This record gives sequence, C-alpha cells and structure tokens, in this order.
Amino acid sequence: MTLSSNQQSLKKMVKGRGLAERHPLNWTRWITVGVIWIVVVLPLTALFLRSFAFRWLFPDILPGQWGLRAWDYTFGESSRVIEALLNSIGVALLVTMLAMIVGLPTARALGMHDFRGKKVVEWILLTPIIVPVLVAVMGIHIVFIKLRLTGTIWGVALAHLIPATPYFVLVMSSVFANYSPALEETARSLGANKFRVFRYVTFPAISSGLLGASLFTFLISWSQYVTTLLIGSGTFVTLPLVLFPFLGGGNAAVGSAITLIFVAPAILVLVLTSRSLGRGSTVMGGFGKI
Amino acid sequence: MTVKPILGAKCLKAIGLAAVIGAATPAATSAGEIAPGFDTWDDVLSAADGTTVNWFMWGGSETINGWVDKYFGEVVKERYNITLNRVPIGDTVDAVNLVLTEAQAGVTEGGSVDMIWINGDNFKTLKEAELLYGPWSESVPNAVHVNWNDPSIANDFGVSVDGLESPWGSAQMVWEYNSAYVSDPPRTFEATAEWIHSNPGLFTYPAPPDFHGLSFVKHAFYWAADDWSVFQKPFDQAVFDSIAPKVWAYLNDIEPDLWRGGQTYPAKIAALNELLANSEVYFGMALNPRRTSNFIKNGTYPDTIRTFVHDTGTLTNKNYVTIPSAASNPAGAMVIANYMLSTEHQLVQADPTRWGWGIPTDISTWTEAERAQLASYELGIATLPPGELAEAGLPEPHASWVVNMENGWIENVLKK
Amino acid sequence: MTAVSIQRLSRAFGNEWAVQELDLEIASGEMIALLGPSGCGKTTTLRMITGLLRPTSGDLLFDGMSVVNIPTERRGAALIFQEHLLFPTMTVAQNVGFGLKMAGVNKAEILSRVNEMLDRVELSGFGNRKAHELSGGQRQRVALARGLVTRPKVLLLDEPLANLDANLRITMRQLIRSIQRELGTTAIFVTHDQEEAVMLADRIVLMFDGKLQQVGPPDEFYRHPRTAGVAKFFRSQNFLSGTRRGNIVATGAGDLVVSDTVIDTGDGPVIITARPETLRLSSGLNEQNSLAASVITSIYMGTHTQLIVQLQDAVWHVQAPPSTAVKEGDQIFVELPKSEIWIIEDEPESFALASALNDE
Amino acid sequence: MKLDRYSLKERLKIPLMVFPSMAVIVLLFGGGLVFGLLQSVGYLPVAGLTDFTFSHYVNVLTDPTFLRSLWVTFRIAFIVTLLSTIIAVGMAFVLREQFPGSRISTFVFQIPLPVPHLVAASAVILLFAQSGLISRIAVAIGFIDAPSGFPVLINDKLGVGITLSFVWKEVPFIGLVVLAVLQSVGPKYEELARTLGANKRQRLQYVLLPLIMPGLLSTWIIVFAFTFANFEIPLLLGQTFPQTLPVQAFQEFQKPELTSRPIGMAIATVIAAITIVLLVAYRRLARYSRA
Repeated sequence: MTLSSNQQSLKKMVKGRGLAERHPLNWTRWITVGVIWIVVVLPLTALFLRSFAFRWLFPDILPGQWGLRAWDYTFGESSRVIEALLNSIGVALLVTMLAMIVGLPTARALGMHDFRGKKVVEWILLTPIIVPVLVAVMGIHIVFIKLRLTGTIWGVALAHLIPATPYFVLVMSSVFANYSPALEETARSLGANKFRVFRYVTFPAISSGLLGASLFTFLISWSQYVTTLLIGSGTFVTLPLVLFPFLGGGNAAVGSAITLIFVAPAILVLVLTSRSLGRGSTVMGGFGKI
Repeated sequence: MTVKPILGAKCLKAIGLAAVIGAATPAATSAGEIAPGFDTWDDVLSAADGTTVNWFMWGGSETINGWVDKYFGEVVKERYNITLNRVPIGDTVDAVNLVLTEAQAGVTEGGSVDMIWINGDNFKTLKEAELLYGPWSESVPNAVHVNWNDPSIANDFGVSVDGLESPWGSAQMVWEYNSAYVSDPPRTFEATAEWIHSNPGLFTYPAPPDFHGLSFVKHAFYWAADDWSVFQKPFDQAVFDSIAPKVWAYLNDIEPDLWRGGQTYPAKIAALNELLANSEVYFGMALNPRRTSNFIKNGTYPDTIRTFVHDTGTLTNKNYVTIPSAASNPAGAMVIANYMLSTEHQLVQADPTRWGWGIPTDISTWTEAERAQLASYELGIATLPPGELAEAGLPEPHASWVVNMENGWIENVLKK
Repeated sequence: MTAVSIQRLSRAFGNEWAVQELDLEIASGEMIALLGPSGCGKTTTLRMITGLLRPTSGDLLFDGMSVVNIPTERRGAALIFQEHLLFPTMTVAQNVGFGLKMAGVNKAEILSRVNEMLDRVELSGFGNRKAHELSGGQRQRVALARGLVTRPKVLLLDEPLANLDANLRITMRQLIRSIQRELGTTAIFVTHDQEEAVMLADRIVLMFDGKLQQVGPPDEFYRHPRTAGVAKFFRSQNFLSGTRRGNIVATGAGDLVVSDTVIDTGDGPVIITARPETLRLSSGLNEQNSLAASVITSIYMGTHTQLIVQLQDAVWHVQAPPSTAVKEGDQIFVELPKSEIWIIEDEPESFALASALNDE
Repeated sequence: MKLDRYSLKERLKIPLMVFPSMAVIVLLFGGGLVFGLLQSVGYLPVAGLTDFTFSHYVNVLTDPTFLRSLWVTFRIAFIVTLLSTIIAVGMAFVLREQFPGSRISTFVFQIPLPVPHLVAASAVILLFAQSGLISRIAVAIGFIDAPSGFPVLINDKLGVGITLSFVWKEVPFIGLVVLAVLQSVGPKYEELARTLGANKRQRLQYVLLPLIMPGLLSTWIIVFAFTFANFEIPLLLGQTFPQTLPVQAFQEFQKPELTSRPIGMAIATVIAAITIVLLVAYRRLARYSRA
C-alpha cells in the first residue's frame, strides 16, 4: 500500500497537451450511456412512483390509485422516521467527528512521513476493511452491554467507528500524500504560529479532500444496519432499522418513501463531491492503491 | 426495590459493579404487596409518574404501530404522565434475546426492556429462565375484568401464566383467498392438497419460525392427529413421532407445486401478504380475523380478497404483555398493562374502523351499554361473523410442542 | 528516393490553424529537424505523421503511398515520446520487444533482436530491469531501442533531449545520430533548440505559427535566412535597410557591396543582414564595406568580446576578438565582409513595423 | 538537555500521531475479534462461559448446512466480483473519453456509489419480483400473462436478486477506481503502443489491463470481502435455505438458546479466517504485480 503518488504531476502533463479530443456518439457509447441511465434512474423512479401509489396491483404498470398515505405515515409520529432520521444524522456526525479526531494525525503521518512500522500501521488499517466488522461487533457486544453502552448513541457511534476510521485515514492519507509541507515551513519562517499555519496554510490545502473524506465517513455510518441493530438494542433506532421491516414484503409504499428519505443525503453528498470523486480523483485513486 | 436508571455518563464507573453481580434472581411478591416492591396501586402510579416505558413489540404492521402510538402513547401521557417508547422489532424473539443477553452480561436492573408484547414459546423461554418480573398481573385493578379461571387465559399455549403477563388481545387464524380467481376455497387439508396439485405455483405459507408459518404447520399437526387434545399436554416424543411423519409427508407432497416449486418460502407474513395482493398466489392467512378488511380499506389488498376457516376449525390464542425482571420501569409498564384491560380501551380497540382487535377480557363484567356498543360494530367486507369464528376456535398446543414442530419442519421439509 | 512526402498538410483545432498547408519531401535515410518555438505546430505535425491525429486536409505519403487512412498501428511510424515513456508494467527487454511481439514475431527472434538493439544502445544486461530502476538517460535509450527494433519506415522523436541534463544531451545526441546513420532510418525529430537541430539534422524545417518558414541544411539558416524572423530565431539581430542597385546596397551609413550569389530582389529598397561572428572591426571607412558605429556596450565573454553598437538607425551585435579594448561611446568601424552579407525577403515596410515591435 | 528533549519529542511524534486511530481499531475491532474467538471456544468468564472446547467448531465444520452455506456465500461473492469487474472496466473505458453527454453520464454512473445497500435491495425487489415492474412490463408486451411466468429472481436458488443489488452498487466503485487510474495514466501509453503497432485488442491486453491491474486487485479484494460478509442483502433477498454464512452466524447468535451463541461466533470466526487468508493472499499478489 503505497499511498504517495505522483499522479498530480502526470495529470498536469496530460492536461497540458490539450489534445483531448471530443468523440462522436458511436453505438458503443450509445449503449453504455443508455444502460447507465436506465439502470440508475429506473430503480429510483420505481421507488418514487411506489411511494405515491395508494394501490398498485399486478399487472398495472402505473399505479391504479395515487395517494399520499405512505408519506403521511412516514412523517407521522408512529413511523418514528423523524426520530430515526435525527438519530441517523446525530450518530453519523458524531462518528465523522471522532474519525477526524483520531484519524487526521495518522493520515498525516502515513501520507507525509516514512517511519518504522508504517507497514504494520497500514495492515492494521486494512484489516477492518477486509475482515467483516460484524464479527468484531458480535464479539464485543457482551462487553458493550456490561459497559452500558448498548442502546446509547455513544455505543452505536463506537461500533460505527470501526469501519469508519480506516476509510477516513486511508482517503486522507492520499490527500496528505499530494500535499507539500514546504508551504507550512515557509509560513512558519514568516512567523505564523501553529494555529495560524493550520488555519491559513494546511486547512485550505486539504479542505476539499477533507470534505470528501468526511462525507464518505458520514455515509459509512449512515448505511450501517446490522451493527446498529445489535449495539442499538432496538432502542436506538436509525433510518435503516425503521426501513428494514418494510422491505421484502412490508408495506411497499411506506418502504419506498423511507427508502427515498434514506437515499437523499447520499445523492446530496455525491453532488457535493462529484468533482473530487470524478475523473482522475485522488480519493478514488486512494482506493486503488490500498 | 428501588429503580435507578443508570445514565450513559456513569457507565464507565459501572464496569466494576457489573462484573461482580452474578446471575439474575427472580423477584417474588411477599405478603401484602400488589407487585414486587409495591404495596399499593397508588405506589405504582406514583413510581410511574414522569417515567418512560420501553415497549418492545413487533413493528411490521403500520396499523398496529399507529394504533399503539395514538391509543396508548397519547392516552398514557395525558393520564399518567408516562412516555411510551414503542421499540419496533422484526420478531418478538429479538426482545427475548436481548433480555437473555443482558442477563448473561450480569444486568439485573436498569435493563433496556420494560415491556414485551408476547405469547407462547417466547413467554415460556423467559419464564423458565426466571427472568420475568412479578407476579403482578392478577393484582392490578383492572384484573377484575379478566377471567383468570378461564384456562385459555390462565394458560398461554399451555404454560401457566402465574401472574407474570397480562392479556392484551385475542387472535384467531383465518385463511385468505382471492375470490377473483377462486370461487370455492378448499376447506380441508385434503382438498387443499388437491387444489395445490391442480393449480401449481399459486399457494405457499411463510417459513417457520414466522408465527403464521408455524401456525400453518400446527394446523397440519392438528389435522394429522386423530385427536388434537394430545397437544394440550406437555410434549411427548412418542406421540410426536407417531404424528409427525404424516405431516412431513403431506408438506413434502405439496412442496413441488407450491409457489416457486417450494424452493423457497416467504420469510415473513408480510411477504405472503404482498404475494396475495399481487396475485402471485391466491391464498394467504391472518391471525387477526379483521385484518383482511382493513387491508382492503387501506389499499394493501385488492377488494376481492375474502376469508374463510377450515371445517376442522382454526387456532385461537391470547396475547399478552410481560415485564422482564431487569426492567428499568416495571411500574410504568404495569400502568399501561392495566389501562389495556379497561373496558373503555377494549371497546376502542375492538372497533373495526380503528383496529378491530379481539377482546381478551370477560365481557360479562361489562355494563349493558358497553356490551350494546360492542354489538353495534359493523363487520368489514371480508370479516367472518363472530359466531362462525367462535364455533371454529381451537386451543393452541402446549408451548413445549412448538419448538419441536419448528425444528422438525426445518429438518424434514426445508432442508430436505 | 522520397520516404515521406507531406503535401499541403493542415490541421485546425476549432477555429485555430495549428498547421497550415505544410509541404515537405523527406529522402530515405535523412534526418530532419522540425524546429520552432513552442506552439508552432511541430508536435501537431509529428502526431499527424504517426496517425495519432487526423489532418484536416492535405495528404501524407510513405514511399509514394498515401497513409492518411491507415491507422497508426499499421503505419510503421515509431514515435519516441518526450517523457521517455516506458511501459511501467514491463521489463526493459519486454519494452524493447513490444513492437515485435505485437507483430507476431516468434520468441527466439524477438530475443535476439532485442539483445542486439540493447547492445547498440549500450544497455546489454539491463534486459530484466524495470522502468523505475533506470536513470533518465537509460530510459531514453530503451525508448530509442524500442522504436528502432521494428525497423520503422520513419522514426519520430518528440523533443528527444529535452528532459536530459547537459552532459547527457551530448552523449545521447551522438548515440541517436550514429544509430540512425548505421540503420539508415528516416527520422524526424521535433525540437525548439536551434543548436540541437543544427548538430543533429541533415535538414532543418523551421515553423512559426503553423506555417513553414524555411527548409534547408543547417548552415543556410545562419548564412541565408529567408526572413528576419528566421535570422532572429538563429540569434542574429543585425538588420539594416538600404536601397539596392545591382550589387551595391546604399545605406545611410555608407555603400555596401554584396556578392553575386545573393538572391535577386531587383533594384529598390532591401534589408540586409550579417551574423555577428562574421563581422570584423576595421581601421577606417576606406576599407571595403566598412561602416561607422558607436559602442553602446562591450561585454567580455571569455572566448570573445560581445559588442553592441549603434549602426546608423540600427542596433547591431558584433563578435570581436577577446582582446578588443573598446568602451562605451567609442567610435569604431565595422567591416561587413562581402560574402557574409545577405538580403532577406521581408518587405522593408512591414519589416520596419515588425522590428519596432520586437526590439527591446 | 534541551537537545535531548527535542529529540525525544521528535522520536515520539510519529507514535503519537498514529496512536489514536490504532487504539480505536485495536481496542474495538481487535478486542471484538478476540472476544468473539473466546466465545467460540466457550471461554469467556465475563459472560459466564468457562468450558473451553472446540466442539462448536467441530459441529459447525461437519454440518452439511454450514458447507452448503459456505458454498452459496462463496459463489455469490465470486460471481458479484467477476460481473462487477467486467461491467465496470468496460464502462470505465467508454466513460474516460469525452463525447456528447459523457460528463453527465459519468455523474449518473456514480450515483449508486454512496447509496446504501438497503436501497439497492429495496429497488431490486420493486423491479425484479415476480409481480415487480419488469414482470408487469413483460405482461404488457405480451411475453407472459401471470407473475408465475416471470423468472424467479428474488429469494431464488442462484441468488440473482442478491447479485443484482450488489452489482448495482459495486460497478461504480470499481469503475471509478479504474477511471481514476486511467485518467491519471492518460492516453500516452496507448498512443505509444499504437505507434509500436499494437491494435485495439493488443493495447487492451498488453498495456491497459496491466496498468489498471494493481487498482483492480485492491478493489476486487474489497468487493469480494464485502460481498462475502454482507448481512442485510442476503437476509432480504436470499432464499430461506441455505442462507449465506453471515446470515447463519447472526441468526445463531440471536437465538434465545444460550448454546447457540458460541456456534454463531464459531461461524463468524470462520468468516474472519477466510477473509484474513484473502487479505494475505492479496498482499502477496500485489507485491508481485508491483515488483
């Protein structure tokens, strides 16, 4: 796992040629684009339609009767969607913050320094990504019960931190690998104190990478189902927990409505990060180098 | 017994404490107590004031969820200043398991679960593990409406209640069919098999341990036994071995002509409901005889779904609420359980336009006016008349049979 | 025999002409330098020859056959990239043998030809190394070997020496030249460095702004630049306007006699030029082609002394012997040897405008 | 003295930077694995388990149900990884070029990436159930006339529904990694190969695939391990029997009988062991592919 890269310079070289040609739409491109749009848009459309359908029975292609009943229920108190939404946001924010606190220094060390034991650190980071977190959470469940952490936001956040930390560190370390410490040294030589160096030099340089990594971490926590189910003891309810009973044969209209709420921040995150995730991204490149 | 909720901030300090506490010990009522730790009902009410009750219950029905929040959540808040926290779970066994795990970890008070909607096997598990609070259910004020001498109340799937749970509702299984495709549904197991063979792919049942699926298997056992009263006694291996082969033979015989050739079964009743709604299959089942009409009303079902019962009858049972011994707030839970039994509430609960849940209390203790109101309720389009249902009622088997039926199905039908 | 024939080749990007109506005939075995400042269209030309870029119009012939519609991979034009690009996933030997492998040559032959090529570029024994284990010069030699091993119809080099340090440039230059001669490969290389072009190329093709300026052997660019632009690109700033009458050009500073071989522009206003190193200091006006000048600056350069002088209305550079002892303000006489005076083709009016803009 | 203190500070700098995240992972994740392992051999005094035994492993490993589950899990993970890779690489090759609509299509291509897996499962159910939207379209076209005529794609024997929802999620993940590598590499190597006579297929085989291989290997291992260990998708979309290993492990773990918990932990430990083997194998492979 070499996280340092000279992609940046290579990219500049390629861009500098300015010879990237625009191609016409041939049939391969038509098919690819068509498949992408259908495969991505059709499921989301189906969810949308289903959530506004009062009765949508076989073999109607469009709902026979429309209605807002599913949405009424979803936003009503008994669905607990609002509570779960707030819990989901709260725990995801907490996880992101904790991951940032424990992860930023490590990411900097990995991205900018060579040190003895670096390989070991990389291995330790890699393990929770490959070895299922569920196994560890099942193992530690009993300890969490003893510590009275089950059913609390802190317990759930700690459980989410297991998968969130390695991803955050790995993504940020590839951001740090592309960051030159020379600027910091210059700033210090010009008399800036540590805080000012961070505020005016380091932070602006890593901020877009940090945003990407944080949103990514947020989504990891946001998507957790089984860890929350176990550590939350059923009393700490997040969106996936509310959603689950409606899938695979609950009320599909309500399930679709909750699914749409569940998916909304993901799409929002994508809009915010599409630039850092897109072509030649260091974030995705970081995964390629794990 | 004082109940001290342990706050999150204190948890770290609790480590040492929790480590030295041994296994849970069941509480017992001493003379003069209304419930363990409470001398009078007023003590209970004052202990419950301003508390929160974590009520674990199956959360797969939006009707029931809405019902509980409105007709319990709002009422108990207003009358008793109790906050009801309905904890939706996929299966009652999850709550049972949580209680067991907490006990295993040495939690004897301040547990996560205050109250569970429960019956049968799950009740038996907790009772035998001595993890239930009580006795209390026979001494709450509204217990006067419960006929504790009725064996179908005092025994939950044959397991003696012993004041450890309080009734909430009563259920009876009915079969559902789509009258658009089936004009005359088969009313015996033999006829059902015949229908399945001549209409392959249009019948299925949920896989046990889903409660409805288990009910289907129980019905098959009742059909296979010449005399179903054998199931009222505790489990008997010899009897089981004499009946079970016929059941497995029957279920394996119909399997190839079930939905999906019997290669998979709906995991939950909700999945079967969906199949029936979309005409993937023509038959379903419901444990609440009034549910089908409600489903038609709320758009889940097409309006051609109807219900029927077998000529040999269908199982009825009561369902209860219980309180674990490690509950943080037994007082609050008892107040809710007591309110459940009030005639005022039972009348609302039985109203088919609201929920239409079966009445577990003894209506002979009601006033004339209350009984008249009950009689005035209109049946839904797909609901059978109370008389026909009552006539078909069969008692549930003793809970000790259930685990054998379930494991037997998994070994002999599912895995085969 | 003509190996490559470029006929009215043009390429536009959007509304901009990158290359406009380029005509060029390249003989077999010849080494051509495509010279010009960056952005002049030389790389675009190179890419059109390889087929990586389609011309907007015009034709391109290899051995008399049009190759415009033949894709790069079947054209037989090998390109050596500026970045010494080696396939990072392959060893040196695999890199060199890549083209042969693509052509389906059998393994034994690939091996022997690769080894032979590695010998030629003085990298025997490096076959099993990976690209990242090589120095810049070694990488360049591998790239060269890889380009040549398939015996391409034409070898194209994009700024082959640009990324190397000074010493390495000299050795690489010699190596490229000698191998190209030995193999008799037709080669075209792109550079912005006129010295490199002069030293390596049989003929230089100079381009400005997508247009061909002058084609010829290197010395012609020094002695016979077609335009002021060409002369300036070859580091001569010395221009003087005058009026030609036969072999005499009358300037404000005096009359100059020019050689018979100077191009025939007819009588009338002309602009003459002469390179700084051909000029001599003379004792007085009485010597032929001597003009009076005053010294603006004198800089001692070790091997010579660089004088910047005011010659009538023009500023000239003169390369004087190192021992020359003149200082600012001195009046001197500059002799322009008859054979070294050249007349450029720029219109005198447009030249005046251009020089006003360019001189700083 | 000052010098000494400085050098001590310098020496502690990296360990201090690395410590917080390492502590989180070692304590929570490592601790969890150790406790899990202890429970699987029946020894965890805090939980009242004191009988040290390997019998749970023996029971699990000799149980034909376990072996069938293992096979099902492995098969699904393998097919998902293979299919996702092929589709993702193909799409990345198309999307890396600019053409009318390429930018917006690349954006749409990324949408499934941040979308939770449950959403994918939810959509797959709506579309691919026998009475789902696609089945209804088939009825409208006249291909079939009843839900039973539509192929069984949810809760099915082959795990088609599971595969579809995983592939929907993983294609953009692999695709974006490949796209990132391709973009950073640029068109140079291909142009180089063309001038050396490599045709389209040869460029793909000898130039591009080797270039994206290290990135692909990492994503393969992540996707395989993720698919292998996922719980909720097979629970929702899998058949009743045999289930995948994580579902089996969790359900054993959640059973009310206390004896089931060590069995669940034993299965979980086997899952962990398999993924660790994968991890080690991958690191070996990666070292060779980069050497």
